Amino acid sequence: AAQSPAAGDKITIGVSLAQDDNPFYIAMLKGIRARAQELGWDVVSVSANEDKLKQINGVQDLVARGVKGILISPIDSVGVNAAYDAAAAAKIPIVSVARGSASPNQTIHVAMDEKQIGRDIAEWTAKRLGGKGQVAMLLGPSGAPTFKNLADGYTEVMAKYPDIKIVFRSDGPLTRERGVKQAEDALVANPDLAAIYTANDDVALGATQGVLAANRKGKTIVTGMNGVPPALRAVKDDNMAMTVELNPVEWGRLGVDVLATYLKGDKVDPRVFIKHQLIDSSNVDSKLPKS
Amino acid sequence: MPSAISTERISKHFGANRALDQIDFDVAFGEVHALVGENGAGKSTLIRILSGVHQPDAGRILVEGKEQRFAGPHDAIAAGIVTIPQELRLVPALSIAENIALGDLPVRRFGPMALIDRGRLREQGRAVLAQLDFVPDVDCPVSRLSFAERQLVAIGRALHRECRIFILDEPTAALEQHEIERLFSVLKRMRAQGTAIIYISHELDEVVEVADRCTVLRDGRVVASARRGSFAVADLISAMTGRVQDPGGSAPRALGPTLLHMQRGNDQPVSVHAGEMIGLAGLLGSGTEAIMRGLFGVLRPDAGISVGGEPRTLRGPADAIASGIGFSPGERALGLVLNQSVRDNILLASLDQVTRNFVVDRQAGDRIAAELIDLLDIRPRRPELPVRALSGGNQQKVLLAKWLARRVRLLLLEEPTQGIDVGAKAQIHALIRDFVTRGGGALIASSDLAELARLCDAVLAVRQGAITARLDRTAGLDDATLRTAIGA
Amino acid sequence: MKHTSTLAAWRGRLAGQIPLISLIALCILTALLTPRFLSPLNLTNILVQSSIMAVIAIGMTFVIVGGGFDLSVGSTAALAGCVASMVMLQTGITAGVVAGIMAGGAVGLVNGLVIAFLDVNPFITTLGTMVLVRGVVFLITGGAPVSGEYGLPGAFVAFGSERFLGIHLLVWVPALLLAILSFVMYATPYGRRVYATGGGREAAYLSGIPVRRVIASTYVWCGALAGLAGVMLAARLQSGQPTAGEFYELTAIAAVVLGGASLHGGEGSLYKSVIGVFIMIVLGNALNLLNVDSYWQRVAVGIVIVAAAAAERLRSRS
Amino acid sequence: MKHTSTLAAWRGRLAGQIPLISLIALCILTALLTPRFLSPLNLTNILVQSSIMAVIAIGMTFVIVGGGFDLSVGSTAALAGCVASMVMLQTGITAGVVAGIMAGGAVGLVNGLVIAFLDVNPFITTLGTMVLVRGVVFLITGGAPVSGEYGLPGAFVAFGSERFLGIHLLVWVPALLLAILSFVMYATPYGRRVYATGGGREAAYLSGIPVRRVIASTYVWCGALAGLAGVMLAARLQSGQPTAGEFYELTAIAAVVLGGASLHGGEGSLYKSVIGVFIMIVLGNALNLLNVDSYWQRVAVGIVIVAAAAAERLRSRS
Ligand SMILES: Nc1ncnc2c1ncn2[C@@H]1O[C@H](COP(=O)(O)OP(=O)(O)OP(=O)(O)O)[C@@H](O)[C@H]1O
Ligand SMILES: Nc1ncnc2c1ncn2[C@@H]1O[C@H](COP(=O)(O)OP(=O)(O)OP(=O)(O)O)[C@@H](O)[C@H]1O
Ligand SMILES: [Mg+2]
Ligand SMILES: [Mg+2]
Repeated sequence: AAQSPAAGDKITIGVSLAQDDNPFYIAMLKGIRARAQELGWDVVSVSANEDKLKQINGVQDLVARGVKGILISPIDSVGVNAAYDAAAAAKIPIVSVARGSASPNQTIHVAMDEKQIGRDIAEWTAKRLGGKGQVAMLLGPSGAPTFKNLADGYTEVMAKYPDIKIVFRSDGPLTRERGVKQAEDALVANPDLAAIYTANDDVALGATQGVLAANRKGKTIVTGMNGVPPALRAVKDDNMAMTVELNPVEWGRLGVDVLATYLKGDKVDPRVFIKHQLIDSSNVDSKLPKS
Repeated sequence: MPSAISTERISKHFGANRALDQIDFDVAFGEVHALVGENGAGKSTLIRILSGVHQPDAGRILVEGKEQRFAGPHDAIAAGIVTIPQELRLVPALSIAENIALGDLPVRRFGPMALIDRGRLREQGRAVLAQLDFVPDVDCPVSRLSFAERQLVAIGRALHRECRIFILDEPTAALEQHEIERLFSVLKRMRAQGTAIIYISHELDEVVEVADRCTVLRDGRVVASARRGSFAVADLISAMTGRVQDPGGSAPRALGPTLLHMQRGNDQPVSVHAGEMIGLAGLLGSGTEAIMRGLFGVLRPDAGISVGGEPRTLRGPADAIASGIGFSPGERALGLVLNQSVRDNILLASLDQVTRNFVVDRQAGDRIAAELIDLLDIRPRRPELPVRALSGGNQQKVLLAKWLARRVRLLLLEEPTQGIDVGAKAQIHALIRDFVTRGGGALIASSDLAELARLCDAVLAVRQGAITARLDRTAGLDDATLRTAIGA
Repeated sequence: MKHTSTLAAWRGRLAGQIPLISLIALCILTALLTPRFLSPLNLTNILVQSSIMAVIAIGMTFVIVGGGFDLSVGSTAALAGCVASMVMLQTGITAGVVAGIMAGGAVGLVNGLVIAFLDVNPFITTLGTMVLVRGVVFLITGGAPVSGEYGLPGAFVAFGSERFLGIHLLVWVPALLLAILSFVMYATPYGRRVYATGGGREAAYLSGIPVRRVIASTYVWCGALAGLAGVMLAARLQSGQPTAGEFYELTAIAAVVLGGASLHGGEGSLYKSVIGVFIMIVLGNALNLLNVDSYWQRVAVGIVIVAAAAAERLRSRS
Repeated sequence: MKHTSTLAAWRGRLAGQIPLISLIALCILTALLTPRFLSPLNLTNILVQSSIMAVIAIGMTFVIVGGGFDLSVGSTAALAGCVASMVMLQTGITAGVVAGIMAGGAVGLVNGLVIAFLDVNPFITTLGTMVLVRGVVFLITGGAPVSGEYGLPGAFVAFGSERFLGIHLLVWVPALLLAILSFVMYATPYGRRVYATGGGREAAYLSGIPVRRVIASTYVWCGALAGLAGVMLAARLQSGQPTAGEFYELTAIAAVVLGGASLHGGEGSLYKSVIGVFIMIVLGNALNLLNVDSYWQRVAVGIVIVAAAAAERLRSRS
């Protein structure tokens, strides 16, 4: 059961994100901190850097520190169950943000519908290609469920188009550098590539450079995901065809609000979804920062 | 009765270099068979084959008449052969006792489990070293021992193993007379017990004293073999070198200005003039090493040093070298970059001298290297060969060549003729004399007192870290006086 | 005379314990800054957090004392965890655990044979197997975590959280290993051969020690223990994780070196390597408790690693 | 007699070129399997993809020949890229490039001083700076890529894609460095001192070589070149990327060792290290062109690394 905080007693919440060097999570943490400050809460954040054991250790440290609630984006849906167990043992609510967990001790999951996003990207791409062409997929890190779900949604839809062929798949870290190299090689192996799917905007931005270098601008389209500012600009400049805006800042704020509601003792659904939006040349202007 | 071990037409090549050519060699139980020859004659190579380190290209090894193939040292050890290799091979981080028992640790058995018996380990170590009159703390790691002490440990390790065939490759190179005598008495006892012994040394007096038989190798071939009584030092030399030795006379030299002066506390001063050779004699652990290293700036000396009449603080070897001092350490591995070529090693200390416009002048370097290889008769005459492929004696010459290339005025030499054959030893003595005659000075630390007595103008005796006496040639100098002076 | 030598001996003994002293200093400092550090919960956390890395570091110590190097332990742990989970779901817990450890030992054997008998550089060999084994893990798992329809067997998962005599089972494993294997390293001829081979391969070889077999054996130890660590990790992660164990190799080597082992071989002890693991884990724990920003944490970890190593060097200087 | 010795000499010369032979074999095999490998576009890609790692490997060769080891090059490259980008956005391209290289050199100097003058183990020191520098990069960038409102200056970004005499500018950099620095290593007293120090530190010291300064200098080279590589990377990625350069250290060391350098120091050459880089890059490129599954790619990379290293060993055996 949730404890309602005594008035005047400053609440400290703990945060354990999957990475601390990824713009997506950096923005999310910003949102969390901003919302917490508005509520007069303190935030203690520990990092995991995609190391499951480190995430469990970090959550244990948060519990030892006596936080009142935990926001976590679990690296793996099963692998960090021990972190949820540790929180539950100390009767501390633990809310998953973005990535989710299969643990029975997960209090709430503030989620995105990953499969659906993958499907939406695929539908958009298929429409743009006119239902035929060769496609390369630059996936996320192997084993991470989010990127697996995205890719599964994508391939599920593409399977319905007999003239669309996925000719190249590679997994790896979400860096711009990898995007350049893999796109270059994919374009040598398949000079007629019509589209490159990427698991995230950083990879996408790299891939656009590979496309430019191979003189395929306009002939090979690149799709991204996350909607970070440089990607929006690339969409505006027509270097990238499309990205998905998730607004991680909002996500962080939502996570804090959900936790606040729970701590007040109000009822919250075990699964709360955040909206996503496809951004392409048609709507990018409204998203760009006004200058 | 068959020979303890014998070889039939053993040959061995290293690349295009023929180290051994159809060697027939044998030793009987209860016999000491000495093996002599110039540096690079192939002695160590033959030993390495007998101890399983190298495999011969052709020929057979027979142990007690039965053919044996050694895939590695363990096979040779299993056949009862124990070797003290020329290059000491100890494990520096392990204790003296563990090094002695290495490969054959005393254990207590508990069913299937074997545990080391530490008490027995220490006892064995102490007992075996006591035979050599060496009583260290056997728990001390070998890394803290001096080179000569390590040589005793290496001998101790070999003595520790029960063996029927015992091979010693230059075991006495860094040893004092006293330890050598102890070793000989051990060898004599082993011979009496029927052990077959192969003994390699460049000290032909030792050979004549201890050997029942002596075989001479030259250029990888057996050139002579004789029984006790039918060979003398001179015969051995002429068989080894193919020529008759001329005893190098020492021309009188004029003393020049003082090159080096050091005064520590109440000690005798160390002072070396141009044209002078000064010896430094002391027992094991008496501190000659520390004095040499202090003079070269490696250890901070606690005394005023002046070079060429001016006081100097030597903050490191670079300072010492800049003041015209060169140092060749007793342990060759410390003075040579083993995987670099002979040429690069010779030029190591004189890179700035052969540099023109920031670039090493290759031709000048090659010329200097070639000259020195000629002068010192370094063999094989291939400047591009890595130093590790040279025989021990030739490595020693490279060490000297390095400082001759640099044209230093003062040489600090530790054991300069360690492991060097008689011919080469005379050559090196002549080289040092020549160096000194041309206005250089030399300070020589050696465990070979006879060498010091023959060579030096004066010898400083070192006892327990202090220089206690100076013995001048004019007052008569021989190894007996020296021995008394250092307290042996 | 007597007096100074006792003093010197004491100084020497202290200098030999610099890793321990560093650890204690770190603990005292943290305890002063936050009282929560010494809470029973936190101390338990530290023990549990150290347990898996300690098992790996013990294996790594064998390799490093023997004069080698192993970068493949992280991948090997992942392989073992996944193999154990897969076998366990089919056949049972014991079979799974054994299969995991054996998979680790097999990787170690390959490393050992290539390094000892083909004389290939250990760095490059184990870098190769590190990449290769990770590929194999992804191939057999398809890149997805292994936990079956209904999770791994309950008794196995419980192993990741239950206690015996108040101490987590996960902590008993390295404790027992440390006791037994320290004995092996110190008191058996095999252990001394490992030291001799690492400290002077030539000398060991000339003494008839089968140096190649000894070297190969150290990699088998290391692989098998990395395998055991992988099984423990699977229990703790309640699944076989194909991506587990990244960067473990560097952490383990750092711990062993912090514990005073020489990367040239022949020096080091299991117990000190475990101290090295504690230094790394306590440091991370302290920075978390003190709510140090994760970027500053990296800076602090970097400085402490170098400082601890520098302190350890003072020993050989004094 | 004459005959056999020429033959032996030839064999020796061939054996010294095993890395090159491995590379050529790899290229021929790939070209047979897919004609696209030899297309001008692909060959250009390979050169460009190799260029940055080649610059790092050249610096790493200095350190390894000098008897050391540097794990911090990846973080250093990231630092330099971000510093260069930040300075460039404020002050101008030249200032940015200089600042990036100097940031790298500064990291190298710290490594060098700690390793050479405090005698701390290079592995642990550079592991420490690897973590520390990464922390600093995140601190100064806030973890976000640096590219300003309107991107990095066009002339700088162009450097990442333009050509001179048909060859990418990025490729000219390692080519020129290789020519100049090979000369430094072979023909200058400094270069010979690096080899001597790495091959026998004690002997070099006793020959008057200032070994500590020489060792420290190798790390400065390595840091500054990693910095230059980071700047090139920023041009190629059109931004300073705080996460760039992960695993560069292992790739660079692997390349240097594949090129035949000894991790014990005193052996190795810049040109062969670059061959080692090509082996690694061509391998990845070939597997991509052949559309090998990315899991199998790992297996193949692991096997080829070990095989190439084993082939290189044959030299010392024969
Ligand atoms: N590993 C090796 N590689 C190449 N050549 C070698 C090797 N070992 C020995 N040689 C060569 O073989 C020949 C015989 O060397 P060996 O060491 O047997 O001489 P030695 O008689 O023991 O000399 P010394 O009295 O100087 O010790 C020499 O020419 C030497 O250069
Ligand atoms: N220090 C060394 N000096 C010279 N050669 C060596 C040395 N170390 C190893 N070797 C080479 O290694 C080979 C055999 O090595 P080693 O004796 O270590 O094998 P082993 O472990 O005893 O194997 P086994 O007992 O199965 O034969 C020898 O032929 C030898 O050439
Ligand atoms: Mg010899
Ligand atoms: Mg063998």
